[in-house]
Amino acid sequence: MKEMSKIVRNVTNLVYGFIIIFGFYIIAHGHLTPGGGFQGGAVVASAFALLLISYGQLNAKKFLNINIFSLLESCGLTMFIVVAFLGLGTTFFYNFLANSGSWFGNMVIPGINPGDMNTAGVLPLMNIAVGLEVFAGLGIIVLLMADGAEFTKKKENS
Amino acid sequence: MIGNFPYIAVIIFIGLGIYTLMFKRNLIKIAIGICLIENGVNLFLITLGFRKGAVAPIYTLAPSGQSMVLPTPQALTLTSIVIGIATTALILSIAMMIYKHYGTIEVNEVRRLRG
Amino acid sequence: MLGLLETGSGFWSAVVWVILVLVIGSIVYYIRNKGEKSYKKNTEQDKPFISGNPEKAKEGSHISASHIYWGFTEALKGYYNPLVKMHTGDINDYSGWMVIITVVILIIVGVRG
Amino acid sequence: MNLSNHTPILILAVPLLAAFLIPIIGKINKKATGIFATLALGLSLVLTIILAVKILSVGPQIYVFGAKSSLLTLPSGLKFPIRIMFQIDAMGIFMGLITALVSFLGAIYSLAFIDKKDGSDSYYSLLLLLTVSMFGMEFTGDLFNFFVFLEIASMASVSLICYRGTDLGEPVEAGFKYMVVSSIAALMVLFAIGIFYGEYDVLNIAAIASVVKYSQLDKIALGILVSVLAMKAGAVPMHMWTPDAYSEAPAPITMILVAASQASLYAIFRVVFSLYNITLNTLAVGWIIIIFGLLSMFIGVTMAIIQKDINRLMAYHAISQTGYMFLGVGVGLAVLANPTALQRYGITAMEGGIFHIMNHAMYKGLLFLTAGALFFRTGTRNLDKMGGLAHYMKYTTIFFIIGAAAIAGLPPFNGFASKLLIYESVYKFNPLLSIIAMLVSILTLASFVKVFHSAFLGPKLPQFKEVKEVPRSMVFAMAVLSCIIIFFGLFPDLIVKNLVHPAVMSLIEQFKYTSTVLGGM
Repeated sequence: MKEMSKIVRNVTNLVYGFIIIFGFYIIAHGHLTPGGGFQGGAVVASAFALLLISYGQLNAKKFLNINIFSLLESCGLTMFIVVAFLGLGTTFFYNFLANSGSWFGNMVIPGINPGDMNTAGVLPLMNIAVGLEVFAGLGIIVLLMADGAEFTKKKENS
Repeated sequence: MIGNFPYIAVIIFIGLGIYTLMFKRNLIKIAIGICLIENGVNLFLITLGFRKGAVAPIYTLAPSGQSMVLPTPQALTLTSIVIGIATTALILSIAMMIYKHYGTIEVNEVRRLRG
Repeated sequence: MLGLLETGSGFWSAVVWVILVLVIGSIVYYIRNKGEKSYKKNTEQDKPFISGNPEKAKEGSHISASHIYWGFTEALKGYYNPLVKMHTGDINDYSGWMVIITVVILIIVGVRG
Repeated sequence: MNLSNHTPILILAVPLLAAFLIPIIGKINKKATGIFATLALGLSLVLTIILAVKILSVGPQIYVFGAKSSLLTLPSGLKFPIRIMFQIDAMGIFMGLITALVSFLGAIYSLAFIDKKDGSDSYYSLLLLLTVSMFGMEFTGDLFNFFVFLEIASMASVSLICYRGTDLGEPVEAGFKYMVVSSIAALMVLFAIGIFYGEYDVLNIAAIASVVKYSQLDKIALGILVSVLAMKAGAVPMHMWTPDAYSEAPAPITMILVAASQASLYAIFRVVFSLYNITLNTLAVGWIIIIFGLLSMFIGVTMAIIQKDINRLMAYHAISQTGYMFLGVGVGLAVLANPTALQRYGITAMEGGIFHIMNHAMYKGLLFLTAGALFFRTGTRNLDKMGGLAHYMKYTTIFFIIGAAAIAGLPPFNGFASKLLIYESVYKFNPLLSIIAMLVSILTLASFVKVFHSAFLGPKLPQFKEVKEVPRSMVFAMAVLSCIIIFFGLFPDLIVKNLVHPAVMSLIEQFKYTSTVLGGM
């Protein structure tokens, strides 16, 4: 994959940060609004895909590192399962933070209201873990598939 | 009657998917066939969750006099979509590796294992 | 008794079977010892007798797998040829068989209730 | 916090945590990953045994995720089983024991078998994930989680089948075929689950079982579930993926794949016995399963005789042995509505079929491991190119003889015990079935005589001068399986009385299964 024209690269430079921020917004508000870990992670990964196609895979490899992605993926998964383990006082996956008054522990107000970020117990934590895992995982998939596409193109030309 | 249209769409989706799997002789098209079946099944699940006049399950307590749909089918569909993405990515990357080793993605030629 | 497995119309005990094998084996061994005493190892008695022909070289005498049961497969050619042809290794056929069997089962279940 | 209440989930959670930690460990030390995975699976095996003792002495166990009770009580007083839960009865833990044992031994075998090249850490991650998903399929109490675990199992096993795909084309082809087959199967299962949900508004197996009516929609769901799960279990004529996948996967993975397809077999039994039970026309469905069994037995074994690839040959035998399980349990299902026949031979037939699942996992695992040992040292799977290997690999030869005798049903090995149970009880149902089963057993012996002669016997061949016995960890895994086979063969009554009979009864007595969950309703 070759790098694309200067226009595309400049536009990418302008928007990719916003896409990533939007993705993290979806992840962080997963317990209040539509969306969550997977959806937000997919949005973040789409920013990486944009970088990849506009800069070309060789240039993109300089700032998108598969090793770091795979480390992030493992961290996200481990965080998810550790949060699940922490609920083991009652049962696995038990929402031990909800309504406890500590982190994300506020009571949910019944009725129609703008929503409180500080509620829902372990759900935001799990959303963050899943989001981390998904954007790293999809990033790896995109990068590896770009490698594969490069290989098949070489094979066709030869 | 109009409420049954989604089910007809489901049948069409799944039928097209199975047709693709049985008669299209290209590995990428087979992957597309699996995606079609998956979309059909997802549509089926989400249609099952429909209740006439009910509101979306976003309130802590339902407004009085109105029923709220059960969020289970939506959760099922989301899970199934996530799984579907993983499946599709895996199938496509395997098709890529087949192209790398065999130099083709025609079904006729990808059958060294038989008998 | 230990190892007694009821099968509905009888029983099976592997322990008894092993004891029986040991007993019969020792009797057989005893009879075998009563046999010809003039046999000696590493003499001409060890050589196989192939109608007086010389023995072949060891390396060439191994029968490889595709020659075993040649007669069996040859006799059942009418059964094997279509069966092998059925295993096309074609991914379309794999899903085709699934659809056929599903339809057949649905018909049976639908008709027989 | 009382950990003993949490054994059902710890069996899954410990390997799952290990699977996620392994990539991080692999960054620090590549060699530690295998040992770490083995330790996690060992812990999970110990927990499974503890849980099995508890279940067999106390009764079925329920484990609810994320809440104290499985039932949601509505303000109107209506109770509703809505939570995700594990429901483990004697049958589930029977399959769980097989899974735990097989995957633990597979991990030990892999320590020497899998070379420490790039990606060996993801190998162990995927192996652990495959184990977790198999446990999940066997333990879960609701249908949707069954689908999720089925998909995880197929993805993990596809990636493992393709493990050697960086250098070779065939493993990738086998992986593609398996992936297509298992995605269709999983999606069709999801479709059937959707039918159940649309009809009864619940996903819990016990809750559906208590209200199932066997209407037209239920019949469609039954047909789809039975046929696609039979495909995943490798029943003829939907068996064609089996030889491809089993022959191309690394040997320890093949052993675990056998157990994974038995998890699908378990799912069929769960559906027809626990979900529908006597509401369905047991004779018709029983005969469908018996026909699957007959076809699998006969076509599997006859195709095996003409194979030249040792792994493909054994894969066809795996199909053929699956037929015995279908036959035994199918006869049990066919007479389910008839209490006298069920008492007279139905239960025995099912005992034979269920016992055969465990025996098959053990001896087929052993045989695949010996085939892997041959491949490890000679670098070929073609029987035509082998010969005289008994001169060099004495332990492997002994293990192969044990495995071959067990699969052919020679006394005193375990295969004989379960096959005898099947023959004698099926004979009372229909003598012809029993005769075919015996014929298949003879043909099995014949084809293993072929393998034994062409691979192990014969003069020393010059090209195998360098061949020596396999490393110690591989010998250890095979030795454990051989000891289990001999133990099961010598004392089959212990296993049948303590493990198999409770499993069969938990399948037959649907009421016990539903009342475990819905007891408070």
